[in-house]
Amino acid sequence: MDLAQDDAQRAFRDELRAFLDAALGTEISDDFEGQRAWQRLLYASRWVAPHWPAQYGGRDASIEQFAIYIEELARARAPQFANRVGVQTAGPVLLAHGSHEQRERYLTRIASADDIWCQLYSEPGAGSDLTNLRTAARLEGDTWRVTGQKVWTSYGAQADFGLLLARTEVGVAPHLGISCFVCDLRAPGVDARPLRTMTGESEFAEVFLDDVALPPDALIGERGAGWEIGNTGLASERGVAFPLKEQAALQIMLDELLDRVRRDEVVPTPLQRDRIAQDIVNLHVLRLMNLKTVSQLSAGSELGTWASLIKLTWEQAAQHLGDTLFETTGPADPMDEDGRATAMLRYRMASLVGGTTQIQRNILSERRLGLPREPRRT
Amino acid sequence: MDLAQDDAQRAFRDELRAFLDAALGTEISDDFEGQRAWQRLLYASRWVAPHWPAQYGGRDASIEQFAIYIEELARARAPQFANRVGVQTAGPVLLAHGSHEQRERYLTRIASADDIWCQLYSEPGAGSDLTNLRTAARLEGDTWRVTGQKVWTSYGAQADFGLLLARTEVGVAPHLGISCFVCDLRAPGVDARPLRTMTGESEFAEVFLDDVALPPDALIGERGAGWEIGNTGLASERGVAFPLKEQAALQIMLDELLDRVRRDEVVPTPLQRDRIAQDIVNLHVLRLMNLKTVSQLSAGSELGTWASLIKLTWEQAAQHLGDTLFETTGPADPMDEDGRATAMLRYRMASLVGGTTQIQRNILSERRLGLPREPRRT
Amino acid sequence: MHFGLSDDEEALRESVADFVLSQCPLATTRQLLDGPLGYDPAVWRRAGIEMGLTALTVPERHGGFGAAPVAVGVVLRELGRALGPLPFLSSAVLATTALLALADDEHQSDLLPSLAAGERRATVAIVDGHRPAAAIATSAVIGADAAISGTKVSVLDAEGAEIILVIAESDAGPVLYAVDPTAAGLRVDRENSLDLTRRQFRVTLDQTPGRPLGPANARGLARLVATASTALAIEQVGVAEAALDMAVDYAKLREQFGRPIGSFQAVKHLCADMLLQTEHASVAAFYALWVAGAEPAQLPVAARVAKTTCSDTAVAVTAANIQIHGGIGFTWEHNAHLYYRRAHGTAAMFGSPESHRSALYERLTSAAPQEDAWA
Amino acid sequence: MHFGLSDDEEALRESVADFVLSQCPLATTRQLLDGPLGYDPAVWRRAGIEMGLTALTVPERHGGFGAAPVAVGVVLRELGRALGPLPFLSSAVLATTALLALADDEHQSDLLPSLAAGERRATVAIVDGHRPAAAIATSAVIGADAAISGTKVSVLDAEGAEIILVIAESDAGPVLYAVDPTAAGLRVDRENSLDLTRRQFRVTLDQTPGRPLGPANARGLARLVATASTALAIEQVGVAEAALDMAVDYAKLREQFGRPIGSFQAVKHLCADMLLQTEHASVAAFYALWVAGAEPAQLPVAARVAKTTCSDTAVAVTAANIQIHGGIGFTWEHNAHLYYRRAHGTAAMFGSPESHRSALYERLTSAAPQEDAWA
Repeated sequence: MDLAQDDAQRAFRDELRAFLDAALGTEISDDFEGQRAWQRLLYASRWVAPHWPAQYGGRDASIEQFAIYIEELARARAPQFANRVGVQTAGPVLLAHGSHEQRERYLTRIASADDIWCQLYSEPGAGSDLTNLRTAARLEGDTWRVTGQKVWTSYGAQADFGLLLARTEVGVAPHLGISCFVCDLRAPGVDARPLRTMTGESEFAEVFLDDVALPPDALIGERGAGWEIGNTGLASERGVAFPLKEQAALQIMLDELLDRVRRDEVVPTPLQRDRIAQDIVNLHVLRLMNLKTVSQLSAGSELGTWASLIKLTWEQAAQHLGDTLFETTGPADPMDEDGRATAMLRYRMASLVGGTTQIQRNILSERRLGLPREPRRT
Repeated sequence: MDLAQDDAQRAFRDELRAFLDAALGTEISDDFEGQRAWQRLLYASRWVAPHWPAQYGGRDASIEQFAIYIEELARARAPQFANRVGVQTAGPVLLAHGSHEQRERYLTRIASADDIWCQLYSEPGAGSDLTNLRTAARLEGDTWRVTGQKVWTSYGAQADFGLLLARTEVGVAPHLGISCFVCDLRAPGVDARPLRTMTGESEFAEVFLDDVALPPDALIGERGAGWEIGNTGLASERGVAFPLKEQAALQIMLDELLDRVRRDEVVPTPLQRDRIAQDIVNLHVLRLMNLKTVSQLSAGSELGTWASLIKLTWEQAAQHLGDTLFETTGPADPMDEDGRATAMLRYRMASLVGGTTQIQRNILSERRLGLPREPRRT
Repeated sequence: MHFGLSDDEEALRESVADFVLSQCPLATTRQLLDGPLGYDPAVWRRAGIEMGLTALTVPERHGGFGAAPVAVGVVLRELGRALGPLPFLSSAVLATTALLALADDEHQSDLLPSLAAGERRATVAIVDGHRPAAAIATSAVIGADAAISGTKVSVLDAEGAEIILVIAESDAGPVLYAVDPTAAGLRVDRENSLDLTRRQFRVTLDQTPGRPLGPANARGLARLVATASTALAIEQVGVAEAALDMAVDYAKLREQFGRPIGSFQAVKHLCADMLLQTEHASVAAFYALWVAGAEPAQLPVAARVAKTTCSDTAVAVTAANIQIHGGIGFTWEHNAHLYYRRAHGTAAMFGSPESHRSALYERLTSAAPQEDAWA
Repeated sequence: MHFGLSDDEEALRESVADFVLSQCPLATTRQLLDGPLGYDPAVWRRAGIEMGLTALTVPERHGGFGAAPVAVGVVLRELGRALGPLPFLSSAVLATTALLALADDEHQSDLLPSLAAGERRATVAIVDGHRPAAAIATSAVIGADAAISGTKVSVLDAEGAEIILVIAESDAGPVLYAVDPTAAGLRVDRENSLDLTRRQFRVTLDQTPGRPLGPANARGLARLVATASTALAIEQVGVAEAALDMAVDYAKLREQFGRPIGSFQAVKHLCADMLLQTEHASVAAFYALWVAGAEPAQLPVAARVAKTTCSDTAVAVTAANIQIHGGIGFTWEHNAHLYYRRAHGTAAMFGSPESHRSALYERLTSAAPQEDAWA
């Protein structure tokens, strides 16, 4: 056990803090253009993707430094930047599997927010079971023609490009028939419609692809290897960046609640006090779980099924805190209700996104504990 | 909705209360012989099995009256009587499926505690899955020869007879190959050994059957119908008598705790106060669920899957209260610890006996909600 | 002894269910979400004329049907099941009970017949906008036409109501007043509430005239809040039943990994738990309704048990319904969130589960038998 | 940065695990349940001589190894995993920490070397037998040889201990005393405790002479209780890990309905939850151990988080283990209940989960930064 920070980590943190102090001094609007402006500001100081190679605007940062980066941005309450899907999902895929031409063409423009990317994976019929993808890409001459429907696409309405999974092969095992593409979202046949969630917000889109034509060099890596390629960035985004960011975001929400208690603006009941204490415990544990993630990656291990433990830790902590926030301020404060209720409603989704609770428990029991798979259907 | 009691019910209750007041005035020892003496006292006034026909010592009582009977005995803190398995399980089986000779030979002696009965159903390899029974009865001439091992047998050490399920047929569906017998526990080859549970008590026995010879008239009902026959009494015992008795027993435990709180002998923490309130709610709900059981039987309905709802209601209430009792008096009262801890330990079993939690949820989801069965093994 | 609906009660249930299904289906309710009232006054009129819902709770001597609490519960359960946006709870249950429990006879005779006939609609303003929630901060200068000042929150269906019944503190203790919504100094503002299918309002009074109807004594208030708790409890039963039905239906249809998700134990057992909780809610609520009519001495405990059980059930079951639906259940267009919102909205009204449990604990551990102090 | 055992720590773990497996397997421990001490003093001597366990926690200046808290935790975890009945917690951890935190230098120099060498064994008597648990009701007349009177409960391994360290209230405030078990007026009675594999005793003192070792000030007591909480937490990790392993192994073997029960989602998901809870317990306990050595300012929060997390985990996981085993898990002969009993026993020691959460809440919502008041 050794959790001490070294000098390189401290220096990295100090430099970032100084940058953020200065950069966040001026007002940044909360809309998409504000997010793009913020990303350009970060990019100018190589703070968009510190874990990327320097040649594409990064700093070749270590995983410990990357964790510090995520934590500090969240703590400073920095806005989202516009191309987070591009940086966090498309970037790693292109770095690992893209051709030299693809890397040169896309990566710097992803970092600079000149191109905005989205991810075209989920489908209405393929939620927990992504091997059930129906969107098909058919080769006609040297042009891929794509038809299908994607859902839960963040930045679907603003994106220039989408990282697309589509079925290209038949007569093979379901997960072997999938390929990964760059999909130009300005191409004819693409229709992105806002998808309103139960909170009332439209943070996602549905993307309809109707005979969309993609050039031969839209294919990333080998035909039929899309399942593995598409998951490249996903594991890191879901297992590392997202939970680190959420850890800080939840901590800010909890600290605000504790502040309100301290100021007697919230007077919790005995049961609510114990709930709040459990939130303190939950976030402490989430932080430690994230620390262990970084430690494992730093030692060169793959995350593997550890990511499922992280996912469940996060969803429990998030839903518990969302409910606490709703309960502790209660209906006697109706004018304030919307904000609190939104966190509670939004975190209903925590047990659904990124693999449901049930899927994570399956993964853990089968792949980590070695319990038998369920019998196949007869 | 009409939950009012009628005059017949009130009269029945009054007569029983008067009897119990008088009968419980004298000390009754807590051992087996005390239980037998108590049963003889009850029998003398036809209070052992009021729901049985008058010819076998009963009163032809209605189901509402039977519910009152169970409730009043428990409320009066009457001891167990020695042959409760005989009355509650063997009796109904013999009444419904026994030959005239079997009924005449056994029923009155069951009621009078002249014969003590036990139940020989569960096996080490057949817990949740009773169709997996291995104990076999082989016909040699006109003698059945039985070999196998039974567990979780209440009164196994004291019993004269056992209601036995054994496999008699091969080459049929597992549950069709079982027959039901009267097994003379004094016969050669029967060996009952006490089974100590985790509470430290030996309330059960393991019964080993080594080539035990049973006469032809030991068979109850048809060969191969044992599965259905054996369950005759079980449904009523598990769904009605047991939960009614437990409702009263748990209420007594809760009332004692509330008394101790009132006397400041127990000073619960805020969280414990809420736990106790939840116990109050749970027992209230258990009482209402039992009331609905009686209402359904009174209207001539079968209990069916309702019994699974009753089982889960009871086990949750019992485990919650057991834990409350342990927690509220805590380790600062070490001399008192054993009693409280025993209730907590004992009710660990609530989610295992009479069909585990998991089995009950299967029954409810498949038979009551109509959800699909799991795919069979390939 | 019969724990369940009688033939008459079942007939009532069916006719209410048919009415709600045809007159206020959820698709229509969604269209009304942005409308002026959130419900269709014409449907409410028909509910009065065709179904007699406006007269159901009013005693026969005041021109109503004087239905037993169980029958009223049958209606509330169907409205909960369909999230039917009718002001039945606010006017026929809460306002009517407030008048019966707190108003003097002459005022009952004056007001109740018009409510029964559906000529007027009323609501009650009880909860004050400042903590502690239990205290009445709204004050009144006493007199034939009192001047009332204060802020009431969580007032149901206040927009468009013809009578607002306000409980305010006067020199002589708390009093129930009838206030005209057009009276001077009165403002009605819609709250930004979680529950979308039942509107709540903030009612601000500034020297507003009101007619005193009677003293809001502890016994009458207890009756009002016990009735309200029981009414909300049975409505929550309908909410939970609907969510359970939705979840089970979807689990049978939706396939993942080549089989219906309802064939996986994780989903099956979740549904079984939802069923168990819903049954507990049902017996608790129906028992409270029955004792409200037959054994009122049991009501204080039964109502609190019902409200805490049904609130916990409704919240848990509607949340599980979203979980079983997966992504689609998280969309605005799906009805799952409307039930979840309603469940949370009703759980917080007339006492949280914790507050009811706390009161049960106090009642059952106090040395002397006590009047139940309803928060 | 490394969140996990170092090579040295892993080597220690393996050697302790081997020692425990060979020297105090559960079959042997069961035979000792009815014995005079509940453990085998010869094994404890070997643990001192061969493994250095008696010297592990004692600083080098007093003849020990001065091991870091993480290394001590590694030992406790293995003892928890095997329910190894050695007085390591009571003597090497609790008594040693009490001396280091509360005793004056001269007394440390006098007592610690003999503990390190395994020549003597000590235990601590902290909790008074009367409520409120936080107050020290045991009193002492001050002086070179004080006369101590009172009742201490939940004293670990008191039978056969050569030194009993007693905290008693004197005119000058609370003081730590060394009491000889053979001293006048002292009685040691075994408690009928839930945990069968670690004995607890009631120690009654009546004008019993004791040697004052130093003032039991708030800071020193806080250090003692934080260390105790952390020690129990990591032991609970071992308990939970063992129960998880038992459950998973059984689920793979046991067949019902023609397949291993571990192929049913109900069992699989329960095991997954047990795993999740156990991982949470593990990170919380190891973090508390690390900060105890490296960043003591973080210990008050980290120790409370660890104790509440590990207690909740140990109780839940050992209960689930019984459930997965079904009937066999409910028998006396099966080891499942020994783990469940240990889990409950340790959850109640040095503060319940609720009391730790309550203290965390107070600490993090108080206006001014405060000294942590350990209950």
